[in-house]
Amino acid sequence: MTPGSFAVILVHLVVAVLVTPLLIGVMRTVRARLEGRVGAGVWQPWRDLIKLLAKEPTRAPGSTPVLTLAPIVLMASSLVLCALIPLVSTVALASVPGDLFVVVSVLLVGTVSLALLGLESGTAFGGMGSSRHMVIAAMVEPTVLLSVYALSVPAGTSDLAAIVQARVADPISLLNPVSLLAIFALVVVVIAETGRLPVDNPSTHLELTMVHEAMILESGGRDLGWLELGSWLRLTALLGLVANLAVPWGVAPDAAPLSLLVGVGAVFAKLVVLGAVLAAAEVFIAKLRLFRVPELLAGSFVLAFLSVSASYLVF
Amino acid sequence: MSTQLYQQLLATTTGLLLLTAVLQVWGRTIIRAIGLLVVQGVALAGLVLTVGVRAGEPTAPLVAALVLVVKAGVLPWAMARGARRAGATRDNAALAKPAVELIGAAGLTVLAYAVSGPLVGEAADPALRAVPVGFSLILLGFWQLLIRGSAITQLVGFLMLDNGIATVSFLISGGLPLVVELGATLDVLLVVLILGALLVRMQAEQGHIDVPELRELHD
Amino acid sequence: MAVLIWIPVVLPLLLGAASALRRRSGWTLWLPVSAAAVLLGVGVALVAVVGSTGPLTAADGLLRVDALSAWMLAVVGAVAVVALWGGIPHRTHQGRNIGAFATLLCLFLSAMSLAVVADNVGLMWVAIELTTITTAFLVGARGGRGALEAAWKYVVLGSVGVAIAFLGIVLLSAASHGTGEPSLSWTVLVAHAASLDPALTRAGAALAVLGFATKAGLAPTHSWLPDAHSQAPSTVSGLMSGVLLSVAFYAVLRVQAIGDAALGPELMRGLLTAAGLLSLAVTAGLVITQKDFKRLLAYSSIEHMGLLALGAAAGGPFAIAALLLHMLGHGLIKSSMFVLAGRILGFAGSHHIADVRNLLRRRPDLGGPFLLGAAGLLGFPPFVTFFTEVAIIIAGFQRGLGWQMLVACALLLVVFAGVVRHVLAMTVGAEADRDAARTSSAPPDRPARFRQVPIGIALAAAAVLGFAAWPLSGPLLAAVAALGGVR
Amino acid sequence: MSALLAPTLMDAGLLAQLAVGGLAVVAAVLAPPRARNLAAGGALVATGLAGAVTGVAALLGVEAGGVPVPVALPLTAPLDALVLAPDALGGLFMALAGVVVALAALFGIGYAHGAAASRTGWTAFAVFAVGLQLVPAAADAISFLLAWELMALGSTVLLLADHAARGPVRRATLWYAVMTHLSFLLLLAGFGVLVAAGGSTSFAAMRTAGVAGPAADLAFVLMVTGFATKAGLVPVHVWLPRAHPEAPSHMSAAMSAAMVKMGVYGMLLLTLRLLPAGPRWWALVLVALGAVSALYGILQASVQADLKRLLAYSTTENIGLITTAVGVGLLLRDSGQSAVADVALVAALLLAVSHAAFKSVLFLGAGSVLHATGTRDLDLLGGLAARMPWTSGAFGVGALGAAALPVTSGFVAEWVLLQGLIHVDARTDRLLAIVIPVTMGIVALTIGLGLLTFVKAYGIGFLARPRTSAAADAREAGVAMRTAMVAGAVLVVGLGLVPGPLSQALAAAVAATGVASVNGAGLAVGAAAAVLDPVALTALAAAVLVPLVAVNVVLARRHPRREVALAWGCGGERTSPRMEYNATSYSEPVVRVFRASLQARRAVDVVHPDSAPMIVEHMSFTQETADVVESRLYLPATRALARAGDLARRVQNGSIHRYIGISFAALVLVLVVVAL
Repeated sequence: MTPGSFAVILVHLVVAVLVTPLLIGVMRTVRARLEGRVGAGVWQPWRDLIKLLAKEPTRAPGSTPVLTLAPIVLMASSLVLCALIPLVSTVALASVPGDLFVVVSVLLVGTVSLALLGLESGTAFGGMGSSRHMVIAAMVEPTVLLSVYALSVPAGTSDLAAIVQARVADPISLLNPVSLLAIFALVVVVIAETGRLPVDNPSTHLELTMVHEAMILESGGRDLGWLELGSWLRLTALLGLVANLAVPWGVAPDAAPLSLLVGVGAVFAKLVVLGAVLAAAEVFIAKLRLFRVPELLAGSFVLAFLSVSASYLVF
Repeated sequence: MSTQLYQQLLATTTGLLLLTAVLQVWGRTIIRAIGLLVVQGVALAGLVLTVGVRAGEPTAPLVAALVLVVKAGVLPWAMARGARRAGATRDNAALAKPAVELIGAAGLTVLAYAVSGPLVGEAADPALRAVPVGFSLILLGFWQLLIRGSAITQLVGFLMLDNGIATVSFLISGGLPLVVELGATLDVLLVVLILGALLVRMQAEQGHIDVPELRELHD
Repeated sequence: MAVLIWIPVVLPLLLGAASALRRRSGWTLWLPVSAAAVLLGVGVALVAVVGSTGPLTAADGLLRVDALSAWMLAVVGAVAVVALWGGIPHRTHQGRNIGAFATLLCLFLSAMSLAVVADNVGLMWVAIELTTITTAFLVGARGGRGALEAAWKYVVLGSVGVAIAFLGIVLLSAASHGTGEPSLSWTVLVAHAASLDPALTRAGAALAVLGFATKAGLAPTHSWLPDAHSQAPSTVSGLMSGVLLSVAFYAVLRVQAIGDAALGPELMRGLLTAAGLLSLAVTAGLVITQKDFKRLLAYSSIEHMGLLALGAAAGGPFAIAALLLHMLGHGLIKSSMFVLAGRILGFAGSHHIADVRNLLRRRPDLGGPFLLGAAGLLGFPPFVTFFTEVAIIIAGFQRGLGWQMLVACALLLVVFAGVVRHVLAMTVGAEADRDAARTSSAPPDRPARFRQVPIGIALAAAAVLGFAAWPLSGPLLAAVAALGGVR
Repeated sequence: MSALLAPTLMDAGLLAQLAVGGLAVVAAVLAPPRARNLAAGGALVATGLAGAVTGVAALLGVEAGGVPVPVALPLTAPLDALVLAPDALGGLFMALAGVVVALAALFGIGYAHGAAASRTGWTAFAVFAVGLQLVPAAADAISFLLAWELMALGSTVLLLADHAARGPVRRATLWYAVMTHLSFLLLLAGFGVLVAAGGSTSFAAMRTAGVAGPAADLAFVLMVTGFATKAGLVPVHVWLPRAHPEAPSHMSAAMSAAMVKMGVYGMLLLTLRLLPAGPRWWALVLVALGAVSALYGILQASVQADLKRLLAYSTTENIGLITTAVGVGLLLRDSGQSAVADVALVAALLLAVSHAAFKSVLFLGAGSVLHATGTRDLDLLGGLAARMPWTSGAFGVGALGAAALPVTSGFVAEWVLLQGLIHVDARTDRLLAIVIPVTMGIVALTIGLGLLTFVKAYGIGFLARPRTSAAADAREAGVAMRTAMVAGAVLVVGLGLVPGPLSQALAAAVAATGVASVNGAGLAVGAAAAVLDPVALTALAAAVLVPLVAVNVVLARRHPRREVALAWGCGGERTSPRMEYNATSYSEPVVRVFRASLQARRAVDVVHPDSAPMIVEHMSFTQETADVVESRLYLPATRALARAGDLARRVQNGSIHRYIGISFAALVLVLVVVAL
């Protein structure tokens, strides 16, 4: 437990919170431009957030504490996620390493709080969103664990920071089939977990296709603000993870201010590029029917499984 | 008693036993079955006397007389009386065709000879060599029980089986201790009495004494 | 001391005579009960005496009590007390010919005692045939076609079976000619086993086992049993199932001892295993779709006899001790179950399982013990049957009857499923109570507490027996030793 | 022998359980009806605690002298006396059973009513509890079977308790009794094989006999099937989803949390103690059995609408995970990777302990709900969180545990399991390279579906608006019930926060090395070089939460929450609670995705008025999911059995000639056999 790791965590949190709305703004803008719209500008998410946080939320008579707690828990879980994932630096807390399984479970805490909130809304929409959300989460789970498992085999540990470090040390492994298969599977996971196309359309309010939006339909004001920020933070964390796994350079190996600065710059660049690519890709894909999503996820599972087996059998 | 006479007497009595047993299977009238039983009783008594005298048993005439009284006298008489009261003259409830019955009887006799062979071995004693007759009687008695439907003829089958056991017993070991012999005879008498009592009730309940009708208790 | 041997044979005869004379008195039916109680007392006393001084003989060695006979006497007494006491009908239901009924019961007890204490195989055969004769009237006692049919089948099949046993005994006797001192005494036969004629012994022992197995209700010669047990009055069913079968099985054990000593265990083991497994199979097949609860109990007796046969086939002190204890446990439970079945019959007016519903709610005084007794029959602890079943199966494996025991376990499961299904159907359920109106309007004919006593005692005893190491272990081992000890 | 019989503190503990259990029976029988719950329940709480203390002592390595069981049967050589003497592994399971019994009995004081509160009910519970706690104490085959059957008897009677109230109870009892007996007979046969091969009934002697070869294989197959039946693994799980819902809830808790664990204990006893050197395929059998059960169990659980049935299937899932862990452990021991194998075995034990904790809470919570609303059907519940805060809180914690979310015991257990899996070195072993990833995938999918299942159970049952008046009128449970639930919930969180010491003790129980306690609370897996410190994780979360909550509070001061009647339903028009998503609709996507293995049957019934066929007057939708194993495996078997029964009846067709014929045939056969 060193001051360095505290500093790293603080940097992670600050960077994540500051960068995330911007990242969303960039993605929306890219998309708008490609679709021939002007768009609201990259700062619009920030403006939305501040507006929402300053507004009063509502509650129905007989509602339960989940209504109040769920947004906070989602937010907290996303923040812990950002703290644990090696976004900027691979220095981790000795007693809370960015362990793969811990990270996944923290992610799931957020998923569950969203799903419960959806149910708490007491409407058909909320339940529907919650149900779909959980099914997708359940089906994503094997892919998540297996793909990171595949990446962890060469490193011999489930500590994400250690994995990233090992990949920096052995760049050749980046291009081997194990790594490629796993990263591709992971991308599908990120898309599914964060509700992007083709699994979910983040900007739709069409009742039959909503997943994420259906759950937060009843929320407003401050609650909605936290929910939006929390969800965006998840995107940042996961995209950051994929980016740092795929392109591990630039991640600070220690807590020195300079390398941290480099790390911040690197992760910002990677996030923006990746976000832009994602947004651009989304323009060209249509949302899948809900019941074809399992096919997509099964495909990604197969990729992950192959990568694990390959990591044993081929190398 | 000379050996030749002994052998002759043994042959006669056991031959008579076997003959009556086969004839039992052949015919179907009740009165004839009872008649054959009487003959069988007499033959059995003769056998007992022959074997006993040959062995020098002092009680042999007594046992023979007992056998004669019970097997050729009391039991057939009781059965004939029962049959008269039940008005039964013929076994109408037989289960197989006569030919099948007779072929079965032949087969069983052969079987009796086959299975009792190892028991008596290559004995020189003519009594032991006659043991298969006893086994035939037992198997044919059982056969009778199996193919006859009237209560009386079933009873006849049972008695024939009993005669067979007695035959085996006398031929193979010259009889059991007297107390056991008496007890066994008493038991057979009692069994026949009970079956007679049940027979009377059967007649009263259903108007005839055909056993195949007794099929109410089943699963 | 030898007088102790005569008491169980003669005293029931005297009491029988007394009940024939006092045929209508209210206490006539208590005479058999007291005869049974005396049997129990004498049996226990003999267990103690034989344990300390060795076997007793009387009547020139015709009668002999060793540890096994003493144990069997105690079992007969204990089970008979339960069956007879529990079976005493309510004063208002007593029929006209209770004198004859009581006399026959006394004779029956006497015959069983004689069978157990006889040292002579022939005498024992006579005694066992006598039990057939006495029970024949008892089975038919209720009158009606069913009882007649059952009695006829019982007598014909029973006597034929026992006649086969007699043939076996004749051959055994012939086998002993070679020893120089032809005899039918158990002790002599076992002592001279080595010099018996092997071929005759082989045939004699096999036929005797087959014959006595008929009486013991072992498949495939069990056919009379379900009919007789379901048609007889419950007391008689209880007695027959609880002790008569066991006494017949006792004869099988004695014959087995001779056969094993003379020929080695293979023949007897093969026969008994086949009989045991067939009995279990027959029970398994016929309990599944059983419709009559007294027949259900009857088949359960066949199952238990099958278990005994498997135990005897396994042999060895552990298995034999277990099967002797099992006789006691099964007898106690089964006789109470038959008594209860009789009461249920009186209450529901039908033999059919389908006509008896919800006993636990409608008649907890019947349903509760019935359920408990069923648990005992199925071998749940703390009932002694649990220990004995486990012991028999484990002993079977230990002595090389592996696959036979596996088959037995499979069949036991089917039996279990069938019995549980029917017992549950009778005792519990949430169906609307069809007869609720009738039962609530009629005054509940709750029997006096007193009538529950024998059943309570029997079930409690069966539950405690398994843990009674102190008084029981010694006599059981002694009884095993009386059969020839460790084989 | 004298050393064996020397009385020790341990024996005092064992005897105390018997004595207090007996006292509970006496209390149940003698206490007046009004005081019966308190007297008998209190005594049973004491029994459970005595078991817990004794078990912990045994777990910590206190030697048992051995309490002999007196039996009437003379046990001559080579059989051994019946002795109760738990070892460390047994101690763990005894402690587990004791704690669960204590919780269930405490809950029962407030909950038991009707038949469950009768003399029979409490007596049966006492018999069950004593049997349950003594199964792991048995040191020989016969006392094991004795305790096993006492447990079976007690639970069967308790299961019957509500027979008068509900129809399905009888069928459930039948299933339960038969499957339980199947398990018993399989064990009996298995022990028979072991005794025959090893020459003794005592466990110690069986181990030293070193049985191997076909006898060991046969014993393994028999006993694993027997234990699997008790543990509720697929395909012998069928009693579980019937029995758990119908039993009184405190009983369901004890059955699910403790009794099925005895199956797990049995498997461990068999594979670690009695036959420690089994071939590789044994381990593979366990892995396969476990993986299939886990997946099938959770799949079924996720589509159930009956709360207790859902929990029952989830038990199958959890036991499946435990069995998988055991199997992986054995597989790795066989492959020489003993360090990782130890991790998997410790994971199995942690999963068992954790499941005991959260499943008791869940079943007790379900009991509380049932008590308050009279229904177990999630489709009729809702809004209970506002009405039953204690129950809701405890159930919520239990659900978190079942979903394996931090920081609960469930999370810790699954973390250790996954650590064990990913650190397998499969490079040299092609079998492992296939088995381990597949296992990982199945475990992961199980975890995912578990999450869905418990979100559904909690969200549909406790959140939003009540769907029926029964749920709307629900009242919080009484003190005893609340205490029991909260105590269970505290255990779930406590074990999740401080898993270190427990894990260390568990490791000692299976002679595992490499799992250690760090920082007082945390858990270090040496073989995997991984550390889990839930306290630190909680601290991190708290550190994040503090500013977050502060901001939130400040904002809330400035803009307080507004209550609006129209908030439900997009803030728009007033919607009926019947329009909420319910449990059936919640799991609809799962039903669709896994339709092949769930075989759901649906019927949509639309009624039109006679005059206007285009107008819908009334519409109904029903959906039934079938237990495929039951319909494909058990129904044909029972039908075949019934046919066999019909066939067998021909043997006994009433004709005396047939009977004579059979006897005659037997005679002829015997004669032929004798003569030849």
